[in-house]
Amino acid sequence: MKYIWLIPLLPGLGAAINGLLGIRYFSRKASGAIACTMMLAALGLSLVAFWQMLGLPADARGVDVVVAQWIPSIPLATSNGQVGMFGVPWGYRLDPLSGMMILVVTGIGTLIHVYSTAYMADEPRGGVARFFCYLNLFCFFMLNLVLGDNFLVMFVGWEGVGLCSYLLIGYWYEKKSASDAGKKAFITNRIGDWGFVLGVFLIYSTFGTLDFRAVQNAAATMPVEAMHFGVLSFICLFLFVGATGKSAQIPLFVWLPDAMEGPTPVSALIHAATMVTAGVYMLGRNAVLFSHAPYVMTIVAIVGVLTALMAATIGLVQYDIKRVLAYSTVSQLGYMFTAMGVGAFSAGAFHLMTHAFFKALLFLGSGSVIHAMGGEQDMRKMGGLKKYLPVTFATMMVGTLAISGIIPLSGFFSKDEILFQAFVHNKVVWVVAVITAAMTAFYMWRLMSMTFFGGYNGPAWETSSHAAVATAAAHHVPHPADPHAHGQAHKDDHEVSHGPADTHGHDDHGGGHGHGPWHGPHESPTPMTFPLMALAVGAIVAGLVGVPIAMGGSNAIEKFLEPSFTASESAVAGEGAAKGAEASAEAASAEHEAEPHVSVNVERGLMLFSLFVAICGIAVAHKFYVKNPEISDGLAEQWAGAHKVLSNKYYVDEAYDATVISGTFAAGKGLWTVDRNVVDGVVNGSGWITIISAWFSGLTDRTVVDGLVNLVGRICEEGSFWFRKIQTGLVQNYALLMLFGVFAFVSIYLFMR
Amino acid sequence: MAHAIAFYTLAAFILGFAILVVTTKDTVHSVLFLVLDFLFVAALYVMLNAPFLAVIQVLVYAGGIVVLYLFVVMLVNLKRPPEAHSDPHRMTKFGFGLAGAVLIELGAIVVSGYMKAPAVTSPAQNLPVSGNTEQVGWLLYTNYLIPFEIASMLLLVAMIGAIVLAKREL
Amino acid sequence: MIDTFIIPTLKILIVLNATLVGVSYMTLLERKVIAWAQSRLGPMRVGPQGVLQPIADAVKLILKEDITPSKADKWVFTAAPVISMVPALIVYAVIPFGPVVRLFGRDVSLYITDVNVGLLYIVSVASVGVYGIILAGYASNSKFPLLASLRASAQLISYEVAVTLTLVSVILMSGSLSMVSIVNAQYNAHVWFGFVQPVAFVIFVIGSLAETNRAPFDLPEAEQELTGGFHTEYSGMRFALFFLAEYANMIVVSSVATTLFFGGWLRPFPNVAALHFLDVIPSWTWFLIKSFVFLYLFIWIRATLPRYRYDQLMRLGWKVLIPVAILNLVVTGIVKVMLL
Amino acid sequence: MPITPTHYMLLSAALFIIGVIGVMVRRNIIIIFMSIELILNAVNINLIAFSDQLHNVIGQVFAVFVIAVAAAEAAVGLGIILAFYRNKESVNIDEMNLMRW
Repeated sequence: MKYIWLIPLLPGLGAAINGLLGIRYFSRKASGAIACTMMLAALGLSLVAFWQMLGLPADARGVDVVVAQWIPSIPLATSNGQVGMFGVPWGYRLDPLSGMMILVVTGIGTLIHVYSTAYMADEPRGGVARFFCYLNLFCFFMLNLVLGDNFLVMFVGWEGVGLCSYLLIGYWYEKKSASDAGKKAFITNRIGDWGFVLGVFLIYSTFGTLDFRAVQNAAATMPVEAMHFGVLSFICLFLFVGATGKSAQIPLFVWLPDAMEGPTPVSALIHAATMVTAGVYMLGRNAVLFSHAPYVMTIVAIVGVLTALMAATIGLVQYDIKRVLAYSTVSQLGYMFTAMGVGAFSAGAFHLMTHAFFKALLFLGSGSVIHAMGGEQDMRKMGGLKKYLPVTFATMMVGTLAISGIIPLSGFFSKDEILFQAFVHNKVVWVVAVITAAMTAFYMWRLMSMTFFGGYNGPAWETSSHAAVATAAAHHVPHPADPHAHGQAHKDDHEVSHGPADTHGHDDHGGGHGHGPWHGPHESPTPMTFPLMALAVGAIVAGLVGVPIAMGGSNAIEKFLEPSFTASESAVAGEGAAKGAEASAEAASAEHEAEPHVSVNVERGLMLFSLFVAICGIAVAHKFYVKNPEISDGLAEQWAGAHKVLSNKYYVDEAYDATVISGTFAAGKGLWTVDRNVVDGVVNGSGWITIISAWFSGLTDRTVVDGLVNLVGRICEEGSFWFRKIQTGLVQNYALLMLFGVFAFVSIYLFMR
Repeated sequence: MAHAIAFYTLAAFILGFAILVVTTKDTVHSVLFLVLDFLFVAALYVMLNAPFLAVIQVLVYAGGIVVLYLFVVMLVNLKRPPEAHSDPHRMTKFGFGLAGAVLIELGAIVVSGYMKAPAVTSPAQNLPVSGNTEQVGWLLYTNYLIPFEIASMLLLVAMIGAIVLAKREL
Repeated sequence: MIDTFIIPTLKILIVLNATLVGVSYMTLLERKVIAWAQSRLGPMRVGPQGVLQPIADAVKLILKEDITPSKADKWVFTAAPVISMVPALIVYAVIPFGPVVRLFGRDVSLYITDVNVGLLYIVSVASVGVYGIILAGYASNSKFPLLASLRASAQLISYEVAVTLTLVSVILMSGSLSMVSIVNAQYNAHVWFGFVQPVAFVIFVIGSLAETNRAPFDLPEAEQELTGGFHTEYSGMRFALFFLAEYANMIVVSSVATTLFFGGWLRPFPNVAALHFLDVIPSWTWFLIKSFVFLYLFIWIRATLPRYRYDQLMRLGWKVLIPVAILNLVVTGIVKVMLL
Repeated sequence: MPITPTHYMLLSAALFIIGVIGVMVRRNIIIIFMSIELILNAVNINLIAFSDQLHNVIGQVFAVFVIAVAAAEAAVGLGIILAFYRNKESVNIDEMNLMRW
C-alpha cells in the first residue's frame, strides 16, 4: 500500500518505453505486449492496494503517500490576509473513491489494451507502438488524476488526459475530420480547464492550501451558503465549468460525438469509461464543497438532466452506431451529474462504475460489429448480424439491457438509485430523468434491432479480389425503403465516413484483412471477444454491490464510499466548532436525512415504475424497428421538422459557429485593428520622435562638436604650415641647427662665467 | 724654441691641408689631402709624447679609413659633377656666419683661459708600467675594460651594418 | 753635434744607397735565378756574366721618354710612384742591422733609430704604401690600371690583417714593440722566434708575398689579364720608381722577417760558447745573409708556383690565414699566461 | 715662447671650425664625411694635448675610443653612401630629401 505510486508509474514506464524505443524498433506484438504487461501489473497492484484498504476500519480508509516535494514552500498571499506557504507535494491518496476509480481504470484499461492488440493489428508497425504509447500515457495521467491528493496533481492528470484524448482522437492524423475533431476536443476542454484553474486559484486564495483533505476540513467548518451566493458557490461553479468541459455537459458537450473519429478502443476507454467521468469524480471528490453550495447543486442537477434529455433525443435518430453510443454516453453522464446535483454523490459514483462497465462493453461490441462489417458504421447497412457474430450479439444484449435498467443487471440499481434520489429532492428533475430513461431504452433497443435483428441489408460481398469496388458501388445505390432517410444517411456519412470502400484507406477497421477484399461479416478474434465477455460479466454483477435496502440488500457501495464524501471527523473534532460540526454532518449525509421522508414502499414503487418505463421503451423500439420498420419512416416523415432538428443535433455546432467562433474571429479582427492603429501608432510615433530628435542632435554634432574638432585640426594645419618651413629636408640645415645649439650653449657659458 | 717652430709648422700644415680638404673640388684630391693632414696630425701626436696614438692614427686613419673613402670614391663613378644640384633652401652664408661666431667664441674662451695662469702640471699618475704604449694598454685593459668591450661591440655592429648596407643582394 | 746630426745623416745615406744598389742587383739576381730555374743563362751581355746589367737598365729607364696620358690626373699621376717608393724607404729607419758596436773609438748603433713602437711603425708605413698603387691606378684614368689597383688595395688590406696578427703573436713572445728589444728577447730566449712560432712564421711569409704583390699573388700586375697592372700607363723614371719600390718592399719584408723570426743580427746559437769562432763574421753580415736567404726564397717561389685566381686569393686570405692567425694568437696568449 | 695647451686648443678649435664649415657647405656626402673626420681629429688633438699637459694617459685612451667610433662611423656612413648612390646615381646631399614634407 505504500507502493501505490507504482500504479501510475507502470503505465508511464510502458509509455516511455513504447514512445522512445517502440516507435522505431518494436514490432506490433512487442509493443502491445509491453503495454498490456504494464497495465496488468498496475491492475494487480491496485487490486492488492484495494484489498489492503478493505482490511482497514471504515473511518481510516484514507492513505496518503507523498512521493516527493513537488513545489517547495513559496510564500503566497491568500484572500484572508495571512500569507500561506504554497507548497505542493507530489502526493497520492488512496481512499474508497479513488480506490474504486483505480480499479475501474486499470481493469477496464487492461481489457481494452488486450482488445486493442487485435483491433489495431493492421496498423503500420510504428503506428501501433504510437497507439499503445498514447494509451499507456493516458492511463498514467488518468491514474494521477484519480490518485492525486491535491488539486495540482489532479490538474496535471486532468490536462494530461486531455492531451492524450487529443492525441488519440487525432490518431489518424492524415484524416482531416479526425484531426479537426481532435482540435475541437482539445479547445473545448481548454474552456473547461479555464474554469477548473480559476476554481483552484480561488480555493488556494480561500483556504491557503490545495490538499483535498485540508480543503474539505476547512470547508466543513464554513456555513452552508443556502441564502447567498458566496465564495464556496463560486468555487463550485468554476469547478463545475471544468467538469462540464471534461465530461461533455451542456454547453461543452459538442466535442464528444466528434471524438468518435478516433479508434473504437479509444472511444471505449477514454470517451466512455474513464476520462469523461473525470468531471463526475472531481465533483464527488469535492462533495463537501458542493454540499455547502446548494445553488450550484441545483444548477448541476438541472444541467445534468437537461444534458441527459437532449442527448437522448438526439440519440433517437442517429444512424451511426458509434454516435448513438456517444450520445448515450453524454446522457448517462447527465444522469451522473443529476445524481451529484441532487446530492446523491455515492449514487453518481455508483452509476459511474456501472456505466463504465456496460458502456465500455457496448463500445467494444460496436467496435466488433464495425470490424465485422469491414468499417461500415451506418446501422442501415447492417441488420441480421445475429447469426454472424453470436458472441458480440450476446454481450451487447447484456450491455443494452444493463443500460436500459433491466433488473437485475447493474444499470438497474445505479440508475434506479439516481431516480429515487431525484424523486426525493426534485420532482421535475425526476420526471425528466424518467423520460430520458425511456428514451435510453428506446434508442438502445433501436440500435440492437437495426444492427442484429431483421434481414441483412448491407453491401454484397464476394470472394473476388475486386469486391471492394463492388461494395462501394452497392453502397451508393439508394436504399429502396426510405429515400428520405437516404439523404440523412448521406449527411451522416459525410460526418463520419463513406462506407467500407474508402474507409479501408484511413479508418482501418478491416479486421484481419483490411487490405484485402472484404469477405463479409464474421466473428471477431478471441482477444476481442474475451474482453467483451469479461465486461459482460462485469456489467451483470457490478450492480450487486449497490443493492438498496429497499430490496433487502445492504447498500454496500454507499457505506463504502461514504468517507470520501465527508470531511474527516478528526479534523471536525479538532475544529471544535459546533456549527461546523453540524454543517458537516448535514453536508455529509444529505440523503440520509432525506430518507425518512419517503417510505420504502414508495421506493419500491418507483423501482417498478422505472422498470416498466424501460420495458415500454424497449417494446416500442421493438415494435418500430423489428416488427414493422415502416412505422419509423412514417414517423420520420410525419415529424420531419423535429426529425431534422434532432438529426442535426439542435444545430448546436452551427450555433457555436455563428456565435462563439465567429465572435472570436471578430474579436481577433478588432484587436488586430486596435493593434495596427493604436499600438503600431504609438510605436511609429516614438520612432518619429526618435528620428526628429536624432536629426537635431546630429545638427548639434555637425555644428558644435565637429566644429571644435575641425577648429583644432585647422589650428594644427595653419601652425604646421608655418612651422614646416623649418623642415627643409636638407640635412645640413639640421646640422646648422645643431651648430646653432652649440653657439647658444657656448654663449651662455660665456655670459654666465 | 725648436718646439715652437715644430708646432707652428705642423699647425700650419694641418690647417692648410684641412682647408684644402674642405675646398678642393676633386674628391680624390681631397682624400689625398686628408691623408696628408692625418699624417701631420700624427706628427703632432709624436710631438705630444703620444707615439702610440700617432702610429694608431696612421695605421687606422690613413691606412684603413681613408682607404675606405678612396674605395668609395672609386666605386662611385659619377656621370655628372657631384655638386651640380643645389637646393635653394640651403643657408650657406648663415652657416659661414655661425661657424665664424662659434670660432670667435671659442677663441675668446681660450684666450681668456690663456690670460689666466697656465694649467698646473699635475704629477703623472703612477701606473705599474712605463712607456706610452704599455700605459695606454694598461688603462684600456684595466680601468676602461668595459668601454673597450663596448667599443669592440660597436665595431662589430658597424661591420655587419656596413655589409648589409653595401651588399646588393643578401 | 756629431752624434745628433752627422752620424745619423751618414747612416741614412749609407742605408739608402745600399738599399738602392741592393734593389738594382735584386733585379739581376731574380732574372738569373729564374733563368737558371728554367735552364737558361739569363743576362750575359753587359759585363762578365752580365753583372753590369742593372746599371744598363737604370740608364735606359732614366733616358726613356716619360709619358703622361692626356686624360690622366697629372699631379696624382706624378705623386703615385713617389707615394709608393717613400714608405718602402722610410721603413729602414727602424730596421736594426746590428747592435751597438765600437767604431772609430765611439759607440755607433748599427741602426738609424729605435722607437719603442717600431713594429707598429713598420706596419703603419706599409699600410700607407697602399696609396701608391691605388692612386696610380686611379690617376692613369684607364681601365686596366683601375681594376688592378682595386685588386691590389683589396689584396693588401686583406693580408695586412693576417700579417699584423702574426706580428702581435711575436710581440706577445717578446713583450716589446721595439725591433732591437725583440732581437734581444730572442737572444735572451735562447731561441729564434721562428722556431717557437712556426705558424706565425709561415703566415707571415705568405702574407708578405701577398703584400709585396709577388708571385703567386702578383694579381695587381698580372700580365696575362691586366697587361701590366696598375703601372700599365707608366714609363720611364716613374715606372722605375714602381719597380724599385717593389723590390725595396721585398727587402723590407725579408729584413722584418729576419728580425722577428730569425734573430736579426744574431749568429746561430748565440748563447752557445762553443761557437764563438763564428763571431769573426760581423753581425750585420749575419743579417744580410739571412735576408738574402729570404730574398732567394721569394725568387724561388716565383719561379716555381703558378698564379692564384682572385677568389682563391681572397678565400685563402680571409678564410684560412686570418682564422689561423687568430687561433695562433689565442694559443700563444694562453701558453704565455699559463706556462711562462 | 712656450707652447701651452692654449695653442693646441686654438689649433683644434680652428680645425673643428674648418670641419664644421665643410659639413655646412659641401654638398658631396663623401667630403662631408671627411669633414666629420676632421672634427674628430680636432677633438683628438685636444684630448692628447691635455693628456700631455697633465701627464695623464687617460686622454689617449679616450682618443683611442674616438678613433674606434670614427672607424665605425666611416664604415656605416660609407655603406649608406653606396646604397644611396645605387638608388639615385648621386652623392649630392641636396637630393637626399625624400623625407621632407
